[in-house]
Amino acid sequence: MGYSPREMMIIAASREIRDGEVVFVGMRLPLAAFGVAARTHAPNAIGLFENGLARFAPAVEPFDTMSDPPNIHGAAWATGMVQIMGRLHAGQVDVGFIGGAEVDRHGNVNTSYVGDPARPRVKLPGSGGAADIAATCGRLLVIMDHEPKRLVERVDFVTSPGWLDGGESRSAAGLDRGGVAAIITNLAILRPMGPDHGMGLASIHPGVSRQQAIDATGWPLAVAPDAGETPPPTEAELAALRAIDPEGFWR
Amino acid sequence: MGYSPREMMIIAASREIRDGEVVFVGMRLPLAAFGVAARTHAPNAIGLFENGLARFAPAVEPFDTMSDPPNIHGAAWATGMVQIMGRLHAGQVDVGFIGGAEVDRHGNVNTSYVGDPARPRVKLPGSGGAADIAATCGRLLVIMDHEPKRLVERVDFVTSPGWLDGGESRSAAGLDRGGVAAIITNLAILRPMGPDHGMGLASIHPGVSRQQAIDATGWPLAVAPDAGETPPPTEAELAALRAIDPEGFWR
Amino acid sequence: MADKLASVADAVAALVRDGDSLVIGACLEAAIPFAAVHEIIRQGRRGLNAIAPISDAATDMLIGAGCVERVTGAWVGNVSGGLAHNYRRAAEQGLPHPIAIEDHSNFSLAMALMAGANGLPYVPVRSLLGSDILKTNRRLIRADDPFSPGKPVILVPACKPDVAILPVQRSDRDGNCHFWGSLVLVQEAALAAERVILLADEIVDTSVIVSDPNRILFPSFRVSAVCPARAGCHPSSLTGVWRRDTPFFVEYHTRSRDREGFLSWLREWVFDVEGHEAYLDKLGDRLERLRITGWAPPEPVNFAAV
Amino acid sequence: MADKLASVADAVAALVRDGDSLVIGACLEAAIPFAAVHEIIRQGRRGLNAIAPISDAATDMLIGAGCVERVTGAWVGNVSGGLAHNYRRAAEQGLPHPIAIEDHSNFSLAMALMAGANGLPYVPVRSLLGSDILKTNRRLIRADDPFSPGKPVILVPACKPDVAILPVQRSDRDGNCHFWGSLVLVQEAALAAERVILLADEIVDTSVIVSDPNRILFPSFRVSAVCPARAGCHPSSLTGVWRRDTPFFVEYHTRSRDREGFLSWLREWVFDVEGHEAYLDKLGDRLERLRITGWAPPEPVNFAAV
Repeated sequence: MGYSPREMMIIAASREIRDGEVVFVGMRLPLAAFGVAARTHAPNAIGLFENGLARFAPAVEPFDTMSDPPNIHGAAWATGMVQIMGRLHAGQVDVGFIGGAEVDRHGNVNTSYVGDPARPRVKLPGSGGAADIAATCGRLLVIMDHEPKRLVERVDFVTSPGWLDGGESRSAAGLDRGGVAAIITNLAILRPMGPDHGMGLASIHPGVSRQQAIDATGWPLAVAPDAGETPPPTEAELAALRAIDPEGFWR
Repeated sequence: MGYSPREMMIIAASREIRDGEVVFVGMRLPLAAFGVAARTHAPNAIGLFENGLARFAPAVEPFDTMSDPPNIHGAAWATGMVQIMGRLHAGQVDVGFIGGAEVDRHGNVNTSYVGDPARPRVKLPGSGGAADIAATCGRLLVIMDHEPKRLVERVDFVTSPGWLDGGESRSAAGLDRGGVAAIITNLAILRPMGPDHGMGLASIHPGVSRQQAIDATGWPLAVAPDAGETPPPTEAELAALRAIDPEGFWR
Repeated sequence: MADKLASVADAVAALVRDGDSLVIGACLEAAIPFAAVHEIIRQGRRGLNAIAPISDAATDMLIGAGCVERVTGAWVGNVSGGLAHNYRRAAEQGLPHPIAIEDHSNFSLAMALMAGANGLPYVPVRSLLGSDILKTNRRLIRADDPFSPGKPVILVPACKPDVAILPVQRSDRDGNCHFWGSLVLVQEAALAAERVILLADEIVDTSVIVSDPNRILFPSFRVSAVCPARAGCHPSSLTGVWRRDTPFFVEYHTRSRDREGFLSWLREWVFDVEGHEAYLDKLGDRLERLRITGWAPPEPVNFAAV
Repeated sequence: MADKLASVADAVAALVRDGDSLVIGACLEAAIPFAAVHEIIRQGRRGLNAIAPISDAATDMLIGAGCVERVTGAWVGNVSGGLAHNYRRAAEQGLPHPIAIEDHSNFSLAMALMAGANGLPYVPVRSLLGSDILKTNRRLIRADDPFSPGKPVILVPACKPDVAILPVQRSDRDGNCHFWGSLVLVQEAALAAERVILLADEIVDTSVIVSDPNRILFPSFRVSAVCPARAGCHPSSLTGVWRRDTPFFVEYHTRSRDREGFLSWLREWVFDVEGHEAYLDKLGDRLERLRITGWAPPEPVNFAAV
């Protein structure tokens, strides 16, 4: 069965979720990844949304925002932002997804300002829940298209802290858990390597060359000794994705 | 129509509630006072209970504790303790009632320890919400039987701060609003007098002599220049009280 | 019980003042009081501090219309479109005039409103450690946790808005109301704000409200005005009543890409529309097609006294 | 979905350990998990820290039975009787052994659990200023408010109980549950505690619970065990299901006035009773007379998706 790079990306992301985990999801790619996981290897995972919802699985009816009625109907919890973001801050969320405009070598993510914040070249929407997810969830997953202008040496503005300046700088900043576990792109999976926690190539999606991934990355991309090919989507994974994406949005 | 000293006490307390006010009530005497007020001059007052309830008026069915089903049925709000105590702490409660084992010359109330807290002669139940009500409501009303062992020169333990040591000591402690507006007993009404805020005789219930009140008070009781007789219960007030006390518990 | 009924126009005229800090909906993408947003623009309020957990295009409209001096927010954008064009123009080019931005995360803004609701002067959090938000929001203080020497905390000061404007599914005339669905910061905003304006999709008898006191998020003594406003949240959704009008948002996003387009959109949908009833007339059939027609009531519970 | 069903005895055996800090009900006079209290006494737990917003006679029983080393509470007494005799004996005479008392007010205890629930290290409050509670509870810190120089605040450290035992009206087998009525600190306790044991008056299908996700106070991933326990809160009330058995409380109060009387009560109602089913049998007709027979369902709301 054929599949698109986006589908590979979603399925790779879904494999980062373990069964029974509490997952901070969002809309779009992370929600699709959660949906695939819930329908395959992680039927007991639960997804949290920043607007106050928890769900066992994505809604079956189509919806455009996380606050649309289909996402509320049949939810496993409908409550406030304090209660949901509080799960993160209390250390009760295993894994969280964020996207962004830029991510850097140490997994820091910018969704605030390109250029000088006092007079930005581009004013981005801001953190939303991303800074909180990055600071306090157990494992952070960054999901983003793989382009040199997005994967940059150093972000202009750290909205959401990854490994900060690398080494022990994250714990030195007072963050005693979490950190970026993976950057999942349409080309590859990057993971922190060695004591510096610099993000290096851990796995390359089928049909992508190492050089392609290196060229599309804004920092000198180290390659893990055991870096191999990302296993292609299984039939079960693809079927799960297409069940929640009947209109082929991600194809 | 005849009435008991307790009925006079409840009705005197009910007159402290103004129409439209947010009232922190409790069980027993304060609840009865709120009920009389709601049925007479203060139909738009609302009563808050520390367990998370607000009511327009007391329940009609009999109940023993504020958490019994009759107090919940038809409530104007059923929520948590944070939300209710938060109204107090945010300065959104106009008037609150507390009782206690002891009250002193400056309206401080003890519901914690008689004797040394390390080895108390009597261990009382503790603050409940009383310390919070005393610290943060707009006007504090203390309601208590008038006996020398209850109205004492200085309480052993300030659970709930009144005017503390008098003068400016309350605001010096960091409490920027509130304070005891009245101690309402079965004999009289005491109010803070002069810059010292010492509680003095403001009004004597019908049939009680000044000397009786002075003898029943554990500190030298000043008498306000305009101290007069508490107006006796009106027929409407007594009818309101008896409507919510059909079994004559307070007679 | 008091009768607080007022038109949206009268409530905005009486209760929203130049320079106010304002929560325009507290429910992210849903239950945004667009009817009041339009009225604020028509009445020409200036110098507002828009407190925005997310209020989707509403914040962008107010910025573009020149009503906003400051944004206190975790996320400002057009959910269905992407970056918010008026917000970008104001931040990047000072058009129509510069704005101040007080950056927050969801959690810090939630804690700020929670603190405001409960009279806490501030709340210490561990989120935001390591984030550059600390550099742009100078009201956040980094301090030591006195209970864990050596561990830093960020102190988030309480937020007490002057006004919160909140759509609810149903309210009585005094502001006893029900809100359900995802609750986001509706309760905190209503308990923290100095004045609360409700946009009630339906006015009901008090008995409907007190039949389920757990569905009440805040008491009526917090409410200043109740505006009967069917679909006052259009084009945003309202759980159980209205679906989201995504094409409307997309059209706004497309037309607001340049300033001229935004101004023409504003003329068409705000200035040339007399009020909320005229807005609904202009929507015509489009509105009814957004009505939720399904019926999924909860399994009942019992509140019987005896 | 996981199946967390367990008997009260098994759940207490597995999840409540000597030395644990324990929330025994978080709903003041209602919804106190007496079935679990009896089991803790039967199983002889020792050294507990009883965290008590108010748990009526439950705290007093645990103290009298020698299970408690510390009380963290705002109010400990017998609601229908007055002062709690075992609490007095322990505090005044060290019987059956001395206990430590950590004094709180409702608000400070509520904030401590709220902080524990949300990962806040502490909460600054203005309540307790001027109170001698600051002298007996040495864990509270007086500090300056950095946002209002010269104004003092009291810092209340977070409370994160080891275990919360909470009765609910209905739960599925995984701990998805509904609780309604006055909510007190049920949500905060469930979100703050390391382990949560539910006493479910009724076990229902998951579909019943998710039909009203706003009636869910905490998610099932916070729940360790679900104990089917009809009237597990007797003699306390449970909104919509059980009325309070006031004479039972009064009898407890009367018999516990002296230590011998308490021990005889304990033999009769705890040690000589094999478990919760036997307790219900012993209650006999008395229980059914406490059942709420009225039916007062809320006006429904709509959660339809489309």
